[in-house]
Amino acid sequence: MAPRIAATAAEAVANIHDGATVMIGGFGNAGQPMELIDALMDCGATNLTVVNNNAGQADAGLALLIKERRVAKVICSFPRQSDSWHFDEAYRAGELELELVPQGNLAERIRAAGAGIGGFFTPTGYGTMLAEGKETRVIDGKGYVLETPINADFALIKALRADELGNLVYRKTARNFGPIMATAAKQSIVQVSEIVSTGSLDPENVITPGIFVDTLVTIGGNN
Amino acid sequence: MAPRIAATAAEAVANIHDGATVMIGGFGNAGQPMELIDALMDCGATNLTVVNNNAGQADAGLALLIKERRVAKVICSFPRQSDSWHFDEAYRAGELELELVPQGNLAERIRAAGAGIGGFFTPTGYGTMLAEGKETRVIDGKGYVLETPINADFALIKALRADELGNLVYRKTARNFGPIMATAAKQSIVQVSEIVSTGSLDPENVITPGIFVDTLVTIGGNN
Amino acid sequence: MSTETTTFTTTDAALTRDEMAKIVAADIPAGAFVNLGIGQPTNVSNFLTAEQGVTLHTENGMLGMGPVATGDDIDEDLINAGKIPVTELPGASYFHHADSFAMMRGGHLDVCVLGAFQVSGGGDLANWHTGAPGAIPAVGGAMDLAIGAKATWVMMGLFTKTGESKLVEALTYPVTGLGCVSRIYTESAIFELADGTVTVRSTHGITFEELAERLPVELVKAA
Amino acid sequence: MSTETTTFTTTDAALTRDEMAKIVAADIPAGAFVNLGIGQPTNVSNFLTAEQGVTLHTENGMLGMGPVATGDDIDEDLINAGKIPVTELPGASYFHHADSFAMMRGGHLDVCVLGAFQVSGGGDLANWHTGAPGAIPAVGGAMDLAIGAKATWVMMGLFTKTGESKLVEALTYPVTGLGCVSRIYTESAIFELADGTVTVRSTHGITFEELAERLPVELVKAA
Repeated sequence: MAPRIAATAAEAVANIHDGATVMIGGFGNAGQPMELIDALMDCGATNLTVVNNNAGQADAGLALLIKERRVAKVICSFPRQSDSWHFDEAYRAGELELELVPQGNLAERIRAAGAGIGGFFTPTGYGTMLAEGKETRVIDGKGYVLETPINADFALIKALRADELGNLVYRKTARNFGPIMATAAKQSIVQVSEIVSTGSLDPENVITPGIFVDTLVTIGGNN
Repeated sequence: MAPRIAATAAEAVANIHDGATVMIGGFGNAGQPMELIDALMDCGATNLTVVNNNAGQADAGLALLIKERRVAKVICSFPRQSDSWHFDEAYRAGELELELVPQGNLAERIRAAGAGIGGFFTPTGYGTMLAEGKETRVIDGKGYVLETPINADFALIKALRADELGNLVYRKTARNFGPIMATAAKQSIVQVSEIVSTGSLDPENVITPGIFVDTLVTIGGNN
Repeated sequence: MSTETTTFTTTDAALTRDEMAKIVAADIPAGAFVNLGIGQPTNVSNFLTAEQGVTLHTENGMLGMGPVATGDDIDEDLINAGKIPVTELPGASYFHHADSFAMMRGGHLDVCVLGAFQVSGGGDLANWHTGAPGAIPAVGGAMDLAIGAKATWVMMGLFTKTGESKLVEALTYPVTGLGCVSRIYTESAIFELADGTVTVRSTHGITFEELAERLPVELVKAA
Repeated sequence: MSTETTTFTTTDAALTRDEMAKIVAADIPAGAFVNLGIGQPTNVSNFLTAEQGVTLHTENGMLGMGPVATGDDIDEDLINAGKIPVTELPGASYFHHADSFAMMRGGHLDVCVLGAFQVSGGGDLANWHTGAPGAIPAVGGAMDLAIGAKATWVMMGLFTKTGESKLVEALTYPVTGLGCVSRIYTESAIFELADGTVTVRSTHGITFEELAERLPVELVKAA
């Protein structure tokens, strides 16, 4: 199905419901779908589980969602930063559940969800606090932890450009979590700088095939 | 390390040793590194384990290696074809071990090797003959089989174009197993139509980063 | 994709292969992502209309596959899973084998149409191996295709040459996938399978009552 | 990459941070693929020479990272793992987060240089969490980096502010990775770790004997 083209970010996120699990792409500001996050703030959905590398910074985006207690749980690798004050406060108040995952396991668990893998043995985290309570196994003398897939209801992603079928290309390190989150969510909502006509993207260079994209919205367009 | 540039296919495969596990890319003729396979034939290495989607066709390439009993074991998904007579004969004579793997599990096991994954639960093959003797597990009501990584000593791959650092791009469905085999082998030997200067490939469009490529050889160049 | 309200219909003559393919094509929802197996299912593509906007996947690494290539359009780097030269449609994309099977296994395809030796009333599929003594097994992507898509449909002759039903109570051929088939198209009838119930949607050249007598599974007539 | 023949050396003064970085840089083999952790290790890049041909990996999805970007070269889509704007060198490539960590976890990087709170004589690393009551944990890529590369080197001050050794018999901080560190660079000494033996390669501003007295682990002097 060719993706729905939303006129605004608000329209793009309108069907995100209370209690949804929402993946949010980006690493630092690169690839962060800021307009979609703002729209999620405005749409009112609450009791969310958010999957992101971080847990919000300063007074914008995900940090505001956390400040307003719209997020019940964060699954991330690096919540604490110099400007993660809203996360810090909600977490210390016991009003926000945290599942801390090593960054590579986070990425691999997201990929596993998209790839129909039921679980995988990873060496990362073996022998550490973050493997406590998890199944472990020594394979060929090396320790591994069993990690499970992370699925989501929605993914909010920023790409550079889409065609009308939803094929995506990204830009530099802004690619980061976008391609794997698109595969792991039931619905992927993607903000792009421009939507080009079908056939304009070289099939060899498509990074996310349109099969993984449900909604497109054009934002800005100055990249 | 920038890859070694071999002058000929023979030079490219010269260090493949007896008893080596060799992955060979290609699906049908697309992406099949025919000149490298011929060179492997000529180099004399024997007692090989070959990982390929098929087990040789007609009287060329892998089929000849099997005919000459240079292959001790084949790991593949689709050995029997109308023209797989050398495989059929060696297999029926009990002179060739076969590990039959569903094609998607074959691909995922190769990827797992390159990605440092110790094993993974896949739904493919659950409840079938090909899961016999393997660990199984029901996760959320769905059956899975534990599959293990397939590593190799060498991978023989055909790509379209490389730069001097070994970054690769492929062509259409000839991409198939190349990118994952390059990650799973200790040494990847790649035949390309041309080697272009570093900086000529767009970093956004590199499919196999040069870190996975050890040896390059230019063959033909008419693609 | 599942059994919508179906009305029982009957025709005087058994369906031809083209008629079967035409019905399957008409049943594919607009905008669906579809994998057509080798053999009879491939013929379905000839009856898909442009208005349906169906995107074809081929497991050797492509979405947006076009018709079979002829003449100058034949390109050995562009083939389908049956190793037949095909063409590329605008908006196509290429990816490697692990990504291609992840797309399938991850449940991203809407429909997969396959041939079969046998299907059980519970939806178990046998289509990869006769299990005959001395037969060399080859599985290819059969097991991945069987369990990967959101819906797996089978096209087959309903009876063997000796007149036995290929819709069976329990498989006697080796399993490809368990409980995966939701619809069967045959020359004599079309069946919907759900939760162990076999509903006959239509009969062709045979009455429901005659069919019920010949088949070893309990049949329900669509309303 | 492991302990080549090392000759014990000593200098009168402790190493400055730049001197440490320069030594690490000189130790990196020509042509290596390297990940430099956040903090002190980042400084190593300033002392790598063009002749070394070292390729830098950043785990947010890039090989071929260049120096920190300044002025007009600053691009918010091109950052390193520390979220600092960087540049792109000819021959660079971009990939998504799962591929990036697969590259690391799969053992494709030659060297990873990290900071540390503590390292044990057996090579266990603690660098992600103080374990202090009330401290909010954040792991990022620390655990993946620790165990992924062929060689993991640590740069750290040898003593805490209160004078205790950070090279310890057993970690008192939470583990990042077990048995993963093979070399430690400090202002006072450089250590090689292998099979439970701690060899002192050099001392700086301290004699081997003084060092042996202050540290809680048994030390061997390099030949």
